[in-house]
Amino acid sequence: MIDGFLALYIFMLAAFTGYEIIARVPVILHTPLMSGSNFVHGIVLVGAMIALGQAQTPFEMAIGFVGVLLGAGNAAGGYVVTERMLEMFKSSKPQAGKGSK
Amino acid sequence: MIDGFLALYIFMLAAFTGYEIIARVPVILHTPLMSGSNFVHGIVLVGAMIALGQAQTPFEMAIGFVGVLLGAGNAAGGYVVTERMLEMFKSSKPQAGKGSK
Amino acid sequence: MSWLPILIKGCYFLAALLFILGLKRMSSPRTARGGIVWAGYGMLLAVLATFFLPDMHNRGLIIAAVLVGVGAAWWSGRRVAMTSMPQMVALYNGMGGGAAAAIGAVELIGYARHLDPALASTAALLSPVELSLGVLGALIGAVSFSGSLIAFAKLQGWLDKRFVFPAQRVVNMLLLAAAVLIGVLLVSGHASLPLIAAFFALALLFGLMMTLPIGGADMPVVISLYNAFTGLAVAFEGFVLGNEAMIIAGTVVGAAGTLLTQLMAKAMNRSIGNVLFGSFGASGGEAQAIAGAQKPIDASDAAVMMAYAERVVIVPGYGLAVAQAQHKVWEFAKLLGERGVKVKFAIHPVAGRMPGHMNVLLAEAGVPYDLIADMDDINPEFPNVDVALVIGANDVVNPLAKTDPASPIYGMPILDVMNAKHVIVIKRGKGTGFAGIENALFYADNTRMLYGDGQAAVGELVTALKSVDS
Amino acid sequence: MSWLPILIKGCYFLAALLFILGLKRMSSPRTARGGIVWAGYGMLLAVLATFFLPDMHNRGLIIAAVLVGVGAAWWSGRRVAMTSMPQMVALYNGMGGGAAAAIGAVELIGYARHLDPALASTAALLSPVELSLGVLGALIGAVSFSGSLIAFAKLQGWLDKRFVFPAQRVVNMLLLAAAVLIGVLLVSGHASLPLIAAFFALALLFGLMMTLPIGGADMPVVISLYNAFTGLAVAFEGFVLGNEAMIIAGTVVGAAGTLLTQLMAKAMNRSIGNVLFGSFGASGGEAQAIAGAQKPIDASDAAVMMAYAERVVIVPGYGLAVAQAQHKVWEFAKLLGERGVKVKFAIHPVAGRMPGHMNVLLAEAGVPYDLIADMDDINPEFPNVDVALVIGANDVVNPLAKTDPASPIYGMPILDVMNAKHVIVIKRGKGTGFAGIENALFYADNTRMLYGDGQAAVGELVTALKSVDS
Ligand SMILES: NC(=O)c1ccc[n+]([C@@H]2O[C@H](COP(=O)([O-])OP(=O)(O)OC[C@H]3O[C@@H](n4cnc5c(N)ncnc54)[C@H](OP(=O)(O)O)[C@@H]3O)[C@@H](O)[C@H]2O)c1
Ligand SMILES: NC(=O)c1ccc[n+]([C@@H]2O[C@H](COP(=O)([O-])OP(=O)(O)OC[C@H]3O[C@@H](n4cnc5c(N)ncnc54)[C@H](OP(=O)(O)O)[C@@H]3O)[C@@H](O)[C@H]2O)c1
Repeated sequence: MIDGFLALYIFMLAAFTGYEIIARVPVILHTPLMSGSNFVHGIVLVGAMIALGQAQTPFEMAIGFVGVLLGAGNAAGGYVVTERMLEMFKSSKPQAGKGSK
Repeated sequence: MIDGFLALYIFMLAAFTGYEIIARVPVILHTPLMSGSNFVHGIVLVGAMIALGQAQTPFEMAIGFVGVLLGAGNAAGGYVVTERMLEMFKSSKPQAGKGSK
Repeated sequence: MSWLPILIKGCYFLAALLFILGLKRMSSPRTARGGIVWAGYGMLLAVLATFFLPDMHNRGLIIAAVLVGVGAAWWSGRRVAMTSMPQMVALYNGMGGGAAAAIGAVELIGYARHLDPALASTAALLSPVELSLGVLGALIGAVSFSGSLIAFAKLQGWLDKRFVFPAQRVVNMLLLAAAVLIGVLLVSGHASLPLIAAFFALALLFGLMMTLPIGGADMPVVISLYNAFTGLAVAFEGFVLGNEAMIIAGTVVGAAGTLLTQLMAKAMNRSIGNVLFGSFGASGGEAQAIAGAQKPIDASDAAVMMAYAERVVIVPGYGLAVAQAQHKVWEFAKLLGERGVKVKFAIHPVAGRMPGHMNVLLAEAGVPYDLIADMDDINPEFPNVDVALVIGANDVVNPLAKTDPASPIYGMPILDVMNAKHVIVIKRGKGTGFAGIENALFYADNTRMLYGDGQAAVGELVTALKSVDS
Repeated sequence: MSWLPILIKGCYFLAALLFILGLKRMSSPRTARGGIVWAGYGMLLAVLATFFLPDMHNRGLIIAAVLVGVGAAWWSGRRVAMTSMPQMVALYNGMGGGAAAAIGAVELIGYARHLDPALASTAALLSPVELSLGVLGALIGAVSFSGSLIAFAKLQGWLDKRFVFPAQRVVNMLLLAAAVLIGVLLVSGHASLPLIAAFFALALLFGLMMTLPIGGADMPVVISLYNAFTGLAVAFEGFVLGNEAMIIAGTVVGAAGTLLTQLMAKAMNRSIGNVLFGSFGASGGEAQAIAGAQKPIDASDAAVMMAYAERVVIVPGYGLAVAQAQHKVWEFAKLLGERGVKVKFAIHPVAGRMPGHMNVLLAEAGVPYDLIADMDDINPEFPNVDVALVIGANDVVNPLAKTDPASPIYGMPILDVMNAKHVIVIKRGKGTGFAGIENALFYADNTRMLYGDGQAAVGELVTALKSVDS
């Protein structure tokens, strides 16, 4: 249980943090950034685990199960896709003289 | 009374916010920024007021009084000085044709 | 508090910190890779810690669900083609929204059960604030879920037609109003299974109906918006569960996604409202007539022109993605480089169908990112460029955006390709771009058209270039 | 919760929001003025709300103290000269640190009173975490208080000598260790009035001793550091009082101040540790001998040179501040502008004695900020500049920073004034700058020296320029 005002403060500060951090990302990284932030809300998996962990009736358990499944998909899929994209970004500096600069 | 972990979260997020916001300020504004952030911690005045408001012995009251005095000085002085500096920053755009560009 | 709960809370704190630091590292291509890895460790930590929470039942079910979910997503994410990234992001995002909705559903059902006096248990009821945020989060999550699935289907090409009928907006608004109304009932002590079911049905339906009329090419903006939605939903459900890591991660994504959506819409010179509800291209007004004819060129002439140029700038667009021509283009650029020609790539922020789309494709082909120039940096340089090679780009190089106030893209910033000394355009024929309008560049005196599929045409250029004496 | 506490909490929330938004607006000269006003409204709101807190006693005393404090600070802040800004900031910052220390003292004394079994009251005791943070905040606040006052005195010229004795660092460390030790005693249940008094005495003494050996010219870095300290102290005391607005505002300033301090130290090519403990300039090594002689010029020749130049760049330094020459310089620049000469100002990040010092002075004189160029922007342009007019700058234009590894300023980025076609330097004589070293620029072939006090010399230039035919 979190006091409402404290939650409001955390909410406000997190919003500023998110906004400021993203405002500096160059266009070149916008696609990986979108999928990276998509990965970050995969933390919903934790919430779904808690919900399933507290579920009592079979119906609740079924919904909780679907929730965990979806949450796990969000987290894992978001990670793989982002990592694959970012892996490809290379500078020409290390292999100097080879490129067409 | 604030739960320790919540305070830690607020602390972390506020630090990020402060860092990110200031990281974008151009050098031209560093002096007013220094005095502006100096003004912002003038919020200590509120704390000093609370402390004096709760003080019970004359000795505590005396220290609380000094605290409020100093806090009020921080807030008021920081504001005046910052405002005076920022007031002076002008663009040449509105008075075009007058300057030496 | 004993040490275990403190340790778990500490793990959540660390996870939140790693998420933020990870996103921060994504602000530069040099550190971005490390950023996602950091965030990944944070996720791992949070998930592991959750297993040790007290009062966790159904551990077996949880592990099974996690394994299946991770396995399926990992497998699909590993093998999808780079060109399909937008729809995969939509899919994973929808899953997150669905998970948030499921959390809300479990909480609501549990709440309804406790309301029933016959079954009343000792468990604490949710406070009104928690209940309201839980319902709101479930609503947003459900909309993001069904909406993202439609976006996925559209980008995958499964749903080509725009689904439009009269009074659509009114119907949609009524759907939303009904969902909100039931939500208010739920919060005000009337929670029951049928009502909860109706609530989710309406929310899902609204997400569906809301997304169906939007054109496939607008989907990236919509996905980015739903990404922000899911973030918000996660934050709200985090509040219900008292989990600060969820609140923070969700809110950070909510804010970041909102900003990204705005940046995308702005780069397309449209408002978010216009994307969601607008009828793009129906702005009326008479388009400027374009005088002249398109002048073709063949691959060998084009290759010679570039072989003896000093500076060549390559401008890729959506057609590059369609033709999967990125590898061929890089091969061609390297050949030019070996001849001493200075080659750069110029990328418009909304070239392709999602922001940074072209950057990802070129990176896949191995183009180093320091050969890639932003619009603002390259535009002043075009007058000194000998040949600008446009490959499958159209709207982002259309000078009408500057000159024709009646054009639907009027005011959109463009790459000033027309200022280059010579322009060569590769496209299949006279097809229009996303905006569906004519392009004055193709009729300019210094422009030559090299017709053909992107990959094939660049292949011809490569062959031709190899046979030019050096 | 009844409505009044909620309303008060809402006011605090709004205040924190306004502080952050205000600081954000300070990132551009166009919005900065509005930013401080927003933050000011936030402060007003928070202070007013505090009066309505339940359990507030001594309201009369509070009002009296606020009125006196605000009155005195307002009056002094209004009339201080722009050149004295650094020390005023130090003074106000010290007051904030003192206030934080006072809060800690009141809390500690109250806590000690409750420990006494004879007087034990029903009031809740502080938790160990609160107590520790309270003591830490008090320590930091007290150090910032006495340290800032010394900084003020040094900048005001009241304490010219550096106060150095053998084994100084050891003594200082012992002082700090003693203060921390007593702090630990206080926290572990041994709070008593004498111990509290000893704690504050030691903390204040440490701040004093720590700051005394630092040279006056290093003070801005130190002030910025103490600014961050005060922020931290405020955040910690806010935690003790359960006041989130204080926690947030304090932490934001703590982080911002730390970053600013780093930026300043970096621009001077030194580490923060070196500023605090280092012996600047004693780096040993033999300085490069400089060949040649300084070649003087008189005001009328200099005026003619600039009158017929195409581009003139004016480089102000600390001497401009000493001579208060900013108004005259702007008058001169406008006269040149009227003749068609393109005039710009180039400002080094650490010109003067605090970051942005020159910007504030030029702004005071009315120079529009878009005529002012950053180091990175102007450096590549110097080869195209006909005359660079250096006014009271020395270290920031010293080419030895690039060429002489033995120089104490080696590695500091400088303004590449020596690349201009002609250089005119205004200074009073052969005095050295802050770093106390020779300057190769003054002996360069294309440099001419115009000796004299900054204001007087520019005044002569103005007179001479008016008599040049246009
Ligand atoms: N990036 C984003 O975030 C985003 C999101 C949504 C919408 N948009 C919009 O998308 C547009 C992007 O502009 P753009 O210039 O990149 O693309 P475009 O305007 O959509 O033009 C693509 C061009 O490529 C050609 N083409 C298609 N397939 C090809 C192939 N296989 N080989 C060779 N050429 C091919 C087409 O002409 P032919 O048919 O004659 O070959 C077409 O003219 C902008 O209007 C933007 O607003 C962008
Ligand atoms: N900005 C900051 O944050 C900061 C903080 C701490 C230290 N510093 C240090 O301060 C230095 C700043 O460099 P700077 O080039 O601005 O100044 P500087 O190196 O201190 O040189 C100032 C020059 O101005 C001349 N001068 C003094 N009074 C004058 C007057 N009334 N009229 C005309 N000339 C006068 C002096 O020569 P004469 O005696 O011959 O006239 C002196 O050579 C750097 O070394 C920097 O690291 C900066």
